[in-house]
Amino acid sequence: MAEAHPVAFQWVIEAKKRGARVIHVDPRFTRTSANADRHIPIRSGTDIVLLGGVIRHVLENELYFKEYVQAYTNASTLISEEYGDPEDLDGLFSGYDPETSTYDNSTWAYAGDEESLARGLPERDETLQHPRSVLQILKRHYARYTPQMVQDTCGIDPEDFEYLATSIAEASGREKTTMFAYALGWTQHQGGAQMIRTSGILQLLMGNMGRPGGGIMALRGHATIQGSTDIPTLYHILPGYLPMPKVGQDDFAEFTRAIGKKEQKGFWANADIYTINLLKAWWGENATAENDWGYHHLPKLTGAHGTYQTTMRMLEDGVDGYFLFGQNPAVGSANGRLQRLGMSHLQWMVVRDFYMIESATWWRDGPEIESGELTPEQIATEMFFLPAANHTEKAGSFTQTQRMVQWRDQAVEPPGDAKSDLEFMYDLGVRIREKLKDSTDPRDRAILDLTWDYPVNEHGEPDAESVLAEINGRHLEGEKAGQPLKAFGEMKDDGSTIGGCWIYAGVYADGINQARRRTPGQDQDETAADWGWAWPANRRILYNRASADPQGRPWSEKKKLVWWDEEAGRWTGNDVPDFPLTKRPDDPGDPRQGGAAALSGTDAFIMQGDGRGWLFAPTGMVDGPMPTHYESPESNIRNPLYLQQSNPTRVTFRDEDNLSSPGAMGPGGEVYPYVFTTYRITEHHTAGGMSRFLPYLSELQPEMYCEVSPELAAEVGLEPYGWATIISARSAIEAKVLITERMTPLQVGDRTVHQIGLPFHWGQGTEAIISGDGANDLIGMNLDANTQIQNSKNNSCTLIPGRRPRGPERGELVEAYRRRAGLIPSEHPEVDGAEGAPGAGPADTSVPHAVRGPEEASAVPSGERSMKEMKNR
Amino acid sequence: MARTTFLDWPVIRQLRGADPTGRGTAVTSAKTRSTTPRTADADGVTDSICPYCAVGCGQRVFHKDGKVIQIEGNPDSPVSRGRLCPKGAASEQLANSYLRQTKVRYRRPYATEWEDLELETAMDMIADRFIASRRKHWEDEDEHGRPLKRTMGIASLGGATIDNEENYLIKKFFTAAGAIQMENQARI
Amino acid sequence: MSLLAGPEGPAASTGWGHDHERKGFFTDTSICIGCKACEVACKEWNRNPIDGNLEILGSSYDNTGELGANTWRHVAFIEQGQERIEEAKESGRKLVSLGMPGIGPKSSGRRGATPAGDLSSTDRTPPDTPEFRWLMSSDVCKHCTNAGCLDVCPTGAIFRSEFGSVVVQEDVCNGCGTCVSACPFGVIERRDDGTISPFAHRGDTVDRMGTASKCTLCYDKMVDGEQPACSATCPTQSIKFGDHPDLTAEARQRVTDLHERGMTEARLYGANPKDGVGGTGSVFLLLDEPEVYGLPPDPQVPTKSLPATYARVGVAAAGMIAVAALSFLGGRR
Amino acid sequence: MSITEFDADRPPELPRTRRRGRRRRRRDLTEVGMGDGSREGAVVEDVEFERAGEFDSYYGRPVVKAPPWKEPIAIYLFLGGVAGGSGLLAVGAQCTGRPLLRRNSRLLALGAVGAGTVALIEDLGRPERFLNMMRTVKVTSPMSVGTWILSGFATFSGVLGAIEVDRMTGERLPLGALRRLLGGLELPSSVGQAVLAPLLASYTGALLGNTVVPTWEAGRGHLSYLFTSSASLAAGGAAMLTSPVAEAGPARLLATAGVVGDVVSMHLMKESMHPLEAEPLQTGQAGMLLKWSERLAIAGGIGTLLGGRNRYIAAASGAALLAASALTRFGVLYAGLESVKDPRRVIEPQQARLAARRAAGITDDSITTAG
Repeated sequence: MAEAHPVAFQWVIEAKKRGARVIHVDPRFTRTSANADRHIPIRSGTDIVLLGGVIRHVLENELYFKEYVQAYTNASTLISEEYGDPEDLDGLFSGYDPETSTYDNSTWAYAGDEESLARGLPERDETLQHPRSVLQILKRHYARYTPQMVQDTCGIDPEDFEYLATSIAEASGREKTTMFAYALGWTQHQGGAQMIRTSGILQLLMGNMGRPGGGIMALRGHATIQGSTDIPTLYHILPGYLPMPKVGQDDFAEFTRAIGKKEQKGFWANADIYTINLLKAWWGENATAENDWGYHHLPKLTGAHGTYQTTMRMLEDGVDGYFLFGQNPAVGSANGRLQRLGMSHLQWMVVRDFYMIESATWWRDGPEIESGELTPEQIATEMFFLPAANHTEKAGSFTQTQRMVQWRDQAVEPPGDAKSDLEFMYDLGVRIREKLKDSTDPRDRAILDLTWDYPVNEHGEPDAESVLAEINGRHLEGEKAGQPLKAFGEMKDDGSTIGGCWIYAGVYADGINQARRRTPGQDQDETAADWGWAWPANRRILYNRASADPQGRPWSEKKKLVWWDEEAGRWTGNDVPDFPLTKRPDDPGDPRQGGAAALSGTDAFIMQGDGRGWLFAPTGMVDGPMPTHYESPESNIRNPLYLQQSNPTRVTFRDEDNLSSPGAMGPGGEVYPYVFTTYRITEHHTAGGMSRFLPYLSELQPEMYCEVSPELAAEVGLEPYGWATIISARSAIEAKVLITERMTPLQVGDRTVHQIGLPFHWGQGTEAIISGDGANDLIGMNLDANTQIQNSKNNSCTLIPGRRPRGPERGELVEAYRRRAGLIPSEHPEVDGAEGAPGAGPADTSVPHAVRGPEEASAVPSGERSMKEMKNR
Repeated sequence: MARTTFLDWPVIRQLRGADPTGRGTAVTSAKTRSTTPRTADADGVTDSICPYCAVGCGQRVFHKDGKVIQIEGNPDSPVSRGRLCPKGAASEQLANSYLRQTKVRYRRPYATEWEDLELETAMDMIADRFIASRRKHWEDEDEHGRPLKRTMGIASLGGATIDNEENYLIKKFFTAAGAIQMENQARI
Repeated sequence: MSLLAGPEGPAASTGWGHDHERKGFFTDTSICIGCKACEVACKEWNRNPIDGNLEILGSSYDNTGELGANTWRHVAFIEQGQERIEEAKESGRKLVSLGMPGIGPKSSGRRGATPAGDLSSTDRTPPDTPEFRWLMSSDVCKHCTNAGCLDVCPTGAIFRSEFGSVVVQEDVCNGCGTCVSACPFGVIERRDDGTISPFAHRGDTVDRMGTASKCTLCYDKMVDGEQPACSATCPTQSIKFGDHPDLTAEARQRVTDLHERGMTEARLYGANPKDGVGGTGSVFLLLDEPEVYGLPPDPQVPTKSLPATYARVGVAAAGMIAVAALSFLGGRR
Repeated sequence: MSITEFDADRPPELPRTRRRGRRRRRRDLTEVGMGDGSREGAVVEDVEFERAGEFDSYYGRPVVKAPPWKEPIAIYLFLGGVAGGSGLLAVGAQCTGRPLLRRNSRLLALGAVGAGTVALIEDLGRPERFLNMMRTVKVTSPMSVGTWILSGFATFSGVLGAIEVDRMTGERLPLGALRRLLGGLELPSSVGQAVLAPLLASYTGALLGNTVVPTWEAGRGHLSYLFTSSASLAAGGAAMLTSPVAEAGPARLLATAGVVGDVVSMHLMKESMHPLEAEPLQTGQAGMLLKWSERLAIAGGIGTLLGGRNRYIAAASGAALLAASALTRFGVLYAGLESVKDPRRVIEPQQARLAARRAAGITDDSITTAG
């Protein structure tokens, strides 16, 4: 946190000064560790065992927050008799289909009749003693996650574990809360979403959700990466976490019912309204009840169409054109080589950036040019580099990591040809619509019927506030016609309102740009509700009903946030209550009605179909209702818990340049004996597009380096601040060597695990002030099945002293190691794929390069909590 | 500023004033005495937000003659309280780095170098290519005859570093065009 | 006329009234996260060029190396093992137990050595000594009460400001370089081609060429009532800016607090007005001996011994006259 | 060197040393803390340390900085000494009626002070601002005090030099009415020169001594003696070289006394120093220069004593003495610049003096305090 979010870390320092205990769990000792009370080094990829160990600790010793768990979680809910646990099935949950490597989650369901389930009323045992109750299942599931298991898996000694577990237990309850902060150290694993789930379970058990100082903080890394998930430039969702329709979902009503049924509890019951308002915002007058509001204009998914699937498609010449909006995949995406080769198969490419990033220059100075494998004369890709306006040169909003939308004013005009992406997209749309205006082709209707009439200024720049107003939504009819919506509750299902993103409704309430509110923090209380605007409804802490006890009283004076005011007959407090405002704590809820009315006065988790926080997730996760530990596919350690070595649902791609080490599952694993993990450092930003072109930042960390322990350095023969070459099954890169005790070899069973740290900010090119080999070239496109996010945090490599070879010999070096590891047969090195190579991961043979695994995830990428779609079967 | 006279000679000021050793008031230059912050003559200050990570620190952007001359933390922000990390503190350079590109660059197929191109022409060319690629890779239905109404010929990546409003327009237009393959850093 | 600043403070003895309280920094390295925002904010405000070769320097995460003509804030990174930490705790404890209350000398001789009559507390091995630590510390010009650079400057380019800070007037300095050799902390340096990276502002002209340069405590911000760029940006407020008396009081309290928590390695640097530079305007809270951070353990402003040195000049000159006279007297024969 | 089997096949790594002037040296872990601050690799061998290899410093980087002074400063120190010594000889010659010695010494003084000033200006970062030296009079600044001494001396030397040139040219300089004025100024100028000459020779001791450069700082108490001695022998040598032996008797005596003073003060200075501070005077380039300086001084001194009345031996001895003086100045300059490179030379003596004060019961003056 101190490394990548230094300014946020001021609050940690502040808390520490007030007596908070800060524990940092990380393979590396970082700047965060330096300011923590304790750093606990962990073997990358074993967080579920560590957190599972804590779960076991609090369950076995009855340290969990019983009243909270009883009232607000599904601990008492009974699970289907058909459910089978990995403890009994050697690492698999019930419902696994080895043919497709996917789960049928029907056996994970709540017990109860269909009608009650649909209304969020499953069978429960309030004594929590029933063997099929979630709490008992949880207990059994984590029974073997003992301190010894933690030591044997994570390499964490029992004293450290004790310190961690005790700290969490002691700093939770009525008077105290514990907070988890994480970033891509959890996300970027095959099974990463489940790591975050584990902390969710723990936080629910300890009563730390919905309360001040609690929760799970996703420390996100880009200015509006939250916003770009809310209003997504992502294939699988529409604005407001509505899913993209899938093939076969041709009935609009069925589509919205799949998101949320009218009779179900909570706010997803209105999914149809949210969808209609979105469609109405997009197709305006052309969206009518008769044509299902233009629903049939929406394209349909047939599986995962994530960025890595797209890369594979490029390699098959299946993609012509590629737009980059401030992103540098040649450096920043996994398997940089395939990224660049994919680009070389394009017909045309548009790069919008401030600087000549590597993704714009790969055709003239990329690694494949250096190696002689490609020459510009062979590359057909037509390149357009369009300079972009920066944050001072355009007005607009970012949504920061705590869902707060903040508006930026424009300071200056962009220089030269530089334009905002708003103007680019608007202008491109205008041109395309103009060119198609006489088209009679039905496929062009969706474009031509679009509302695309934003006011522009004298420079041609569309008014960003008018776009924000559309996102917010407005009344079309009635006496409020033309007025912006105040809240998503004002949305109608009859076409009389529009709203481009239902969770953002209210950001333009009263015609005022609420995101632009700037009442100084020093003039407000600590909630600072008058600075910016947080979705939903300017609420700063989600599920904050849980900050009060079932009777509606704060759990403690110290930790009060929202409470029931009996006199006023409403919820009140220091934050916008996340609950129907006048619903009494003792309201039983009306199960005959759906939506908010069905919620009981203690159903604090208002987006969930049963109103409870989910210790056990019957839906939403494709790889199990509870997190369970698997080894990373390239791990050289056998899974200490199960025969099942790796996450059975993991996604990979078959390509000769996307091979994997077999790890512990084959003899070749020892060819790549070390673990490497990638990360950011304070001085740089992601793929370097916004830092390696700046002298002041370049100077601070000028060269690519690797961090190794003194023990590993001695083992390999590395010289301090000399060079090392790191070789994975994908590529070989060179880096300067930082030998440091900040890297700790971990004893795991009888094996010493060496982990190597690699910052990923550098890329090969000639335009930036500083350049270097890219760590992402070492990483394969191997994805988490829930999120389709690649595993960057736990991969295997070997390490040799000295610089890597230049020219074609770089590839030969990689090949030599692949051959040694048996990934490619020694007789014909150009074999297509890793046939017979153990551990290369499941691959679908029927569709070359196509993703194997489940349909795209319903969970929000990057482990966003809570706004999951409900999929009650 | 008055014209320099003999009495301004620091030696004289040393002899006349309260600073006989010549280490303070006696030796200041006229320029020093008229020191002002270089932001003093800014045309204006604009409230902004740091463009790097998602903490969302407040920034104040000083500008003069249409150029950003200084970016510093906004003390009013309850998120950051005026503080910035090294990246945020370098934001002015982000805007003004000598490597900043301000001209459209175009590379023909198989060419070895960039060439110049008018923005207008470039936009038109991109629009043409968008339409053509959309058509070429259009999928009306799948093998079972179920509607798809999409094109797989166009993809995009990026969005986490730009604005919500920009993401909205991209999502809106690309989805309408059937270009489903749009992604951003949230997947990486 | 005193060669050194009097007890009423440096600003008063250089002709300023008492309009301004002395300003300074308190750099609390115990909460420094090593982010280097101070370095960047400083360079950005002062338009200082980068000075590195764009190579890893080989000092942990520190790639700017030291304070100099272009780097006016510098973050040091020090990696230490358990034994070293215990020694630091020990030497910090001795500072308390030896000497006068509040202000005491540092430990004698080599660290770790047990001096005769060790008065340190009985608990010598604190139970919570971590196995490893990573010290970070943002260094800056000390703005000494008795500033060597200021004293030796022959042109009056360096002056004591109304805020008590020591500032170089770029328009006056002729680059004689004397100040460089008079700074006991190695802070000030002449900006020459050789100190500037070729990767600095390409095409831009660089200010302050050929003149001595160092931290001005952002004099050009302070005249407007603003605080320096580094302290304004410091995320954790490891760098605090304010009135010098308040800061030193706060610093003392912080050391007391840390000692109470068992962090006996905490100590102050520059808070003693009786030290060799009369105390510094920039006070530091360190977690080890100063030399570990590249700071001198006993800096002395040369001016302190200047009267004696001048006496030597006089004696030598007189001697030379005498010898010459004798030579002529002898040469007559 | 780290080597892979592919090293032979790749192009040699181009060093990225585009930064001119000061270069930072990379150090590896084994060097870290060794305290070998030298950038050229000078090694401190004969000093024993209790815990060699764990010496506390910040990656062996210097604590203090050397001034940006290069060779012109050594030349200035040398010429200033020659000028000062010659000024004294000129005054003596005037008083004792040695016209040739007077004339030559006056011209030497003028020439040396002029050339020295040029060297001084040459070494400035902004030479065009040389006159800013006259902005103030700062007693705390030996450079400022020295500037006024230098300008005063130069003025007097200018007057006296002009008089001598005028005389040499048979009063053919187009001086007009100024000639009378000049004549009237000869006595006051001579007196002024007599007063400022030794100060010009000795203030440079304070200039170097009043620094924190370890070797110079440690030599504070002796540098003025060394420099006046060196000036004496240099000026004596210059006179022996330029003036007839008959008139150069006092010069020979002055030179001889200078040699004695030079050798003695150098030794006393070294002895008074912490071994780490003295070391740069004894090793490396500076040590070599100073060794030759001493040899030449002694040789010149012996030559002066034994053969000073022989014109050729006198000239040779004079040249040797001049060279010795120049070498002394270069040696002292280089030793100082060298001494900052190793942080031990700063830290160890400081630790020692702090400990000594504490042992003496002074416990309230440490910069490091517990509160």
